[in-house]
Amino acid sequence: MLLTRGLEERLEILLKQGHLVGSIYRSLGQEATAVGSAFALGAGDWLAPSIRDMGALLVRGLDVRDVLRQYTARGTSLCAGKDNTNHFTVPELGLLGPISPLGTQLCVLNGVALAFQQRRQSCVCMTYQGEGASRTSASHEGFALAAALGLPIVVWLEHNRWAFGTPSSRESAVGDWLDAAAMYGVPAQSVDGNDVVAVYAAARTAVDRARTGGGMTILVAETYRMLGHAQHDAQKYVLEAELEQWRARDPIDRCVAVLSHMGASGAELDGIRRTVAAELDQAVDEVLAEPPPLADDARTRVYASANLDAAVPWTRGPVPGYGGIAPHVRLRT
Amino acid sequence: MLLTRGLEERLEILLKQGHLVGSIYRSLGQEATAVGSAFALGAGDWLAPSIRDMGALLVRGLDVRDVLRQYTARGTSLCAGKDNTNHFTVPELGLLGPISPLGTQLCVLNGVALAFQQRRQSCVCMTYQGEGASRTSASHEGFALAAALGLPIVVWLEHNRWAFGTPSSRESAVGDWLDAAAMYGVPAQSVDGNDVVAVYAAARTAVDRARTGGGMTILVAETYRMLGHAQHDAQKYVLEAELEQWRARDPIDRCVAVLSHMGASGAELDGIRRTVAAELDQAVDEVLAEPPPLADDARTRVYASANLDAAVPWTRGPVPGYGGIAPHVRLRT
Amino acid sequence: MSELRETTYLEAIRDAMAEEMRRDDRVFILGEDIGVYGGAFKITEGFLQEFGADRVIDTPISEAAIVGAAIGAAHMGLRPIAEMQFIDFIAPAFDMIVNFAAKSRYRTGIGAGLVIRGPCGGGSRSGPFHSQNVESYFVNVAGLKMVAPATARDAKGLLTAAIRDPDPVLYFEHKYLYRRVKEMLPIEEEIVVPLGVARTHRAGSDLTIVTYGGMLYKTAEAAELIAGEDGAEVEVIDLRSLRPLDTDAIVASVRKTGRLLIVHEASEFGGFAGEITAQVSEHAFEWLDAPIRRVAALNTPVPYAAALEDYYLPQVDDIAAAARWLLAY
Amino acid sequence: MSELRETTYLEAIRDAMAEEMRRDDRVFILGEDIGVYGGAFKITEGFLQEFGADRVIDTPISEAAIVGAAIGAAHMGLRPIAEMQFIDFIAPAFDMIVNFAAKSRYRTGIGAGLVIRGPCGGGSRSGPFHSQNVESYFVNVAGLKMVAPATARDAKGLLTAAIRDPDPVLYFEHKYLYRRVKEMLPIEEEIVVPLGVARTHRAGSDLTIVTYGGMLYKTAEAAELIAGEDGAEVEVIDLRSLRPLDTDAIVASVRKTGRLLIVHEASEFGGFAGEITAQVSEHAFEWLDAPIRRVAALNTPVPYAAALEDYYLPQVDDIAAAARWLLAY
Ligand SMILES: Cc1ncc(C[n+]2csc(CCOP(=O)(O)OP(=O)(O)O)c2C)c(N)n1
Ligand SMILES: Cc1ncc(C[n+]2csc(CCOP(=O)(O)OP(=O)(O)O)c2C)c(N)n1
Ligand SMILES: [Mg+2]
Ligand SMILES: [Mg+2]
Repeated sequence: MLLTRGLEERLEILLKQGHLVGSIYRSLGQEATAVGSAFALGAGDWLAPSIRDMGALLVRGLDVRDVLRQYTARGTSLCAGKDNTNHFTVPELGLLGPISPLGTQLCVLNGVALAFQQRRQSCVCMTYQGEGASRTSASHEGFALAAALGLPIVVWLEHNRWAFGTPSSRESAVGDWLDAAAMYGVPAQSVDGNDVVAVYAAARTAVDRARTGGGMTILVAETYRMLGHAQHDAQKYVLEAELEQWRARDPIDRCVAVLSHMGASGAELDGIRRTVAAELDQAVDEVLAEPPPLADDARTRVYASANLDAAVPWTRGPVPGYGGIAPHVRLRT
Repeated sequence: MLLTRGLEERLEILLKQGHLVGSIYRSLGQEATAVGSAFALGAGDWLAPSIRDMGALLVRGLDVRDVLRQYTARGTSLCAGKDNTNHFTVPELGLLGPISPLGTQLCVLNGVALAFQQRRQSCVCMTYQGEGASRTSASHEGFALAAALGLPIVVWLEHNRWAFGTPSSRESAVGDWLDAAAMYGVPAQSVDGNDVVAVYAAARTAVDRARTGGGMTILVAETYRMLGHAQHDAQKYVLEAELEQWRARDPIDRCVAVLSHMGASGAELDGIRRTVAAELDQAVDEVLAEPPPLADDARTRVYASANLDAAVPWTRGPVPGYGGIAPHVRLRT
Repeated sequence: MSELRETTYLEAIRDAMAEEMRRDDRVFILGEDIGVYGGAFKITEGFLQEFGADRVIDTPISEAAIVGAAIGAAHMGLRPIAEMQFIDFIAPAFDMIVNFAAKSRYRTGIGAGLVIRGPCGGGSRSGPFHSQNVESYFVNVAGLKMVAPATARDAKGLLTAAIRDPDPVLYFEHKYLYRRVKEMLPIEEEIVVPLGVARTHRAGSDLTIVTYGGMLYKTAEAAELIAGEDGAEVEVIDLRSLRPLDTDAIVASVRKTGRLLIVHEASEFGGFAGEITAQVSEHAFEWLDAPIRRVAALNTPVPYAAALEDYYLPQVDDIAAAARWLLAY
Repeated sequence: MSELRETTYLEAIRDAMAEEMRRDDRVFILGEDIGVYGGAFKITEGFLQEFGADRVIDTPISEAAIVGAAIGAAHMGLRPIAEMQFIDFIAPAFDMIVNFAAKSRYRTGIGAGLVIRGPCGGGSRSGPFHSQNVESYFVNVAGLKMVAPATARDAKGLLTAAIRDPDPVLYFEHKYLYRRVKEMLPIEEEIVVPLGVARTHRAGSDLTIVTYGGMLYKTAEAAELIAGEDGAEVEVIDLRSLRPLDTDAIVASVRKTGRLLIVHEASEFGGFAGEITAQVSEHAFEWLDAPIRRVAALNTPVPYAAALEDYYLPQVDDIAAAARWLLAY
């Protein structure tokens, strides 16, 4: 969680310094859900984090440098500078990234789970979705199909009270998000999303169920989005009192309290903080030294075959003319 | 219900005689749901029947001749021969037809309800959806939006055990379809869909709730599709025993039993049957005498302005040439 | 040479799938009513029995979820075939196709080798929602491939190639041809028609007609008519693949004949003919002896009534009139 | 004459909506985060306060439901404006648009007079899902209208016309222009730009360039460059409406100049240039002194990194090179 928070803070700084454009969707206050749950997965399992689950990516082993590379659009990034934000698809780590249209990711993760099912592999998939996203068409179809086919999948509904600039209570009539699960006929459970241990425990139970053929579980994380939707959103619409209330439930502070209670010393904890900071400092330096992609790479990797790479625009060749075929060969004959 | 059943039987005959092509989606066994519920609406209310709710159309006052005209593609049909099956949109009768992609109709009916809400009219909308259709993306978004905005709308989920050629239990993990409502945070109720009086009562309660600002209600009709999906489906995949069981619950027989119990004589009931048959005979004769549409009408009514009607194909003019502009005016100069 | 059997266009589709499923256990099919029921057009009849419920998957009515699952399975190395009950119902899956499937390799390096297939096209009095040709929805979307077979051999060969292809392929099968088009095809012998290669259906030197899918037969009929009555020889090119497009074949033919007519069943405005016109304009302008013209459906939805649908659709007479106009130009 | 105020493209959009909402209480707007938050780009800032929650409706994240509700409300005589937070998110509403809205009048006689608007286009380093130009998805769909304003005046005038139009209009606003394009516009005076009428942005007799939306400015810059350096006069036509298309204006210009270049920001293959090429081929073939050529984006998704996106997008140099090639032809 410290790494997640630290990394996101660096990203903000990099944004202010002009090293990256676009948006950062912070997970401040929600780190426990992503981190605790990801720990419940094993090797071979797949995880599909939403944009606010940086912690899950890191737990699965994504290198912080790869995160930085993608945000700062390095040519060395996993996506070769072609995509942005938290869209990381890394088969070796069992990571399936989202695309921006909400809800679609669950549908695709179903296919991964289907492959496990078909191959009789006892692997499990886990994914996350905001309560806002749960209103989308794709989300619904994804839930319904996973339920119907009994796929080994665990879905977190991150009830963080907001969807972009609108309170989710304004965008739905749902009282208890746990009810959302009933529609699909699968087990569901509510969890304190700011308690990393509770999250892990619930995730573990659901993962075990999926692994042993029990199908999908829906888990509702009760949590709060402590910052605006993205950098450009100053969150002016949020009551300070509400934030104050949730600040008292900060997942890192709570985790520290638990650890202290279990005997961890202040020095040990400070040590961890320093290690994280050093790792991040080094990663930032390293990545910023790396080059941006080459313009011409914009043409590649649209299809499997390089023959189908996009052509160099005819206006950019040394002599304008269409791919070897000069239209004026028969000029005015 | 007699009219519904009789009309659908005529349609089947007309199909066999070659007077209509395409599909008829029979509502055999489900007539009570459509008919009983539609009686709960008043003037100014809107109804959006699915393809298996012929009865609701008739209760709202749709002329059987208009039904026949549309199926047999007369030029005199309400849609001028341009659409088929049970797609009837008739504002004067408060009818909004579906289009084929399932689930979409609810989204559009929401807009009608929104208009009522905005104008502070105490009118109500009612619609129907198969359990199969409830898995579609559009259906979900429609439910969620209606719930979020508290729209005055009543939605029937027709749980008829089938979706085309697949048992709905195979296509979903839902145990009790009543649970489906929980996801949206609105009241819901289960009803014996083959009992026309029970259907009416439930509809009436829900309609009254919507009319007085109580928002959406979801009603689950427990019923059974007694024929194949459409004419081309011989329903070979259905167990005869199951059909037998449901045949015993035929909504018309049950209604007749109730009426008899209340004192209706056999003669009275036969009289009704004869009236219905005569009406249908006459309607069929009348409609079959009507002409098909004129080919050229295929071009019209795409946009509000006739200026934007599709052009007559250039290959069909007396002298081929493009809309007055002869491309060869400057020919080989 | 292997034994031949009369095979309908529909059987060719079935055979392609069944044979690939036998050859490669990564191939599976998912869609609505394809298992227990055997498919709305009975294309997958018997599949559930032969291949089991793991590989013949009845899904909820949810086209987006079907395509989504196919993408995920493709990421895992499987070779999914997603059936749309009618190709019209590809619309709810539009987002999944253009944003997830098409962009996957570009964004992540991981491909989505899947096939989405379904019955398209008019002529069977099925009204506005069961008759559409949907290629233009996707024609501007890089990352997709699209094919539209017209013959039984191509139906089989293109589907086999599509299943094996590492990229997402939209496969448009014309339902009017399902049982009307037949051909003698070798039994149990693999047919592979490469994506992106057009076929010269009929050679000629006076006029090129480029077409695909359902319109091939009307075009061929018009070509014969003209050969018989006017003595002119029309070259008919059946594109088979829309993307990748065999521009070379089109350009070569136009450079030979100097005249081009494009025929397609979708509406004219914004239809696929536009791209072909642009390509030929760029590659063969100086060879053109007449304007490039097109024959396509009306700019309206597909109407239901027979008289209306017949008027809506391009007919043999339209193609012949256009061809004669061009020949006389 | 009424007082003038410097108005950005974004403000022009806001003004058009606010003024129409004041004039006509049937006009309302619905979409995600448009009320409490005031819109992702703050276009509807203050609307909730002025017009109330009945007419400024925050919806769930559900583009299909948004468009659906707009259709139903339009059936009831209201004039809905449906906002897509980014035009890319029109994809989940695709089915509602092409099958319900577009075909409604044809099938039932009842129109769906609604506007769907949202920010399109690239140049702002927003990656593959917040940069798209989506016109080609819809270009073959009869029943829809489509506009793509480039100037503040047109942004206002076309939106006003679209709101009043009895048919469904897709309104593509280019987000790169939001705050970069400004113009002196009369205060509180109605501006209506009729749908289907192109605008000659710059007159010329040597070459016609047809463009629209975000590409107008690069095109105009290239035209000035050529006027200065080569002494040739390029006529620049800003289409404004894609459907209905002002074919007459294009054809008249090409008949005058004999040369046509088409510039658009969407990918080249299957882009809107195809339809224009086909129209000109049909209407002005004999006037053409050179091939019709096009300058458009790469046939790939929109990449994120600056170097890649710049390479992907058509640039002034591309347009100038193409224009010079045509002028020299
Ligand atoms: C289909 C679609 N519509 C709109 C958006 C724009 N959008 C991005 S995030 C967001 C809010 C998401 O809220 P929620 O799902 O609750 O997630 P949270 O941000 O709270 O984690 C919106 C509307 C989108 N990405 N996809
Ligand atoms: C989006 C979409 N996909 C597929 C179809 C094809 N289809 C028509 S009816 C049907 C089954 C509907 O089942 P259900 O909703 O339960 O209604 P019922 O026929 O049982 O009344 C299917 C799959 C469709 N119309 N729309
Ligand atoms: Mg949220
Ligand atoms: Mg059903």
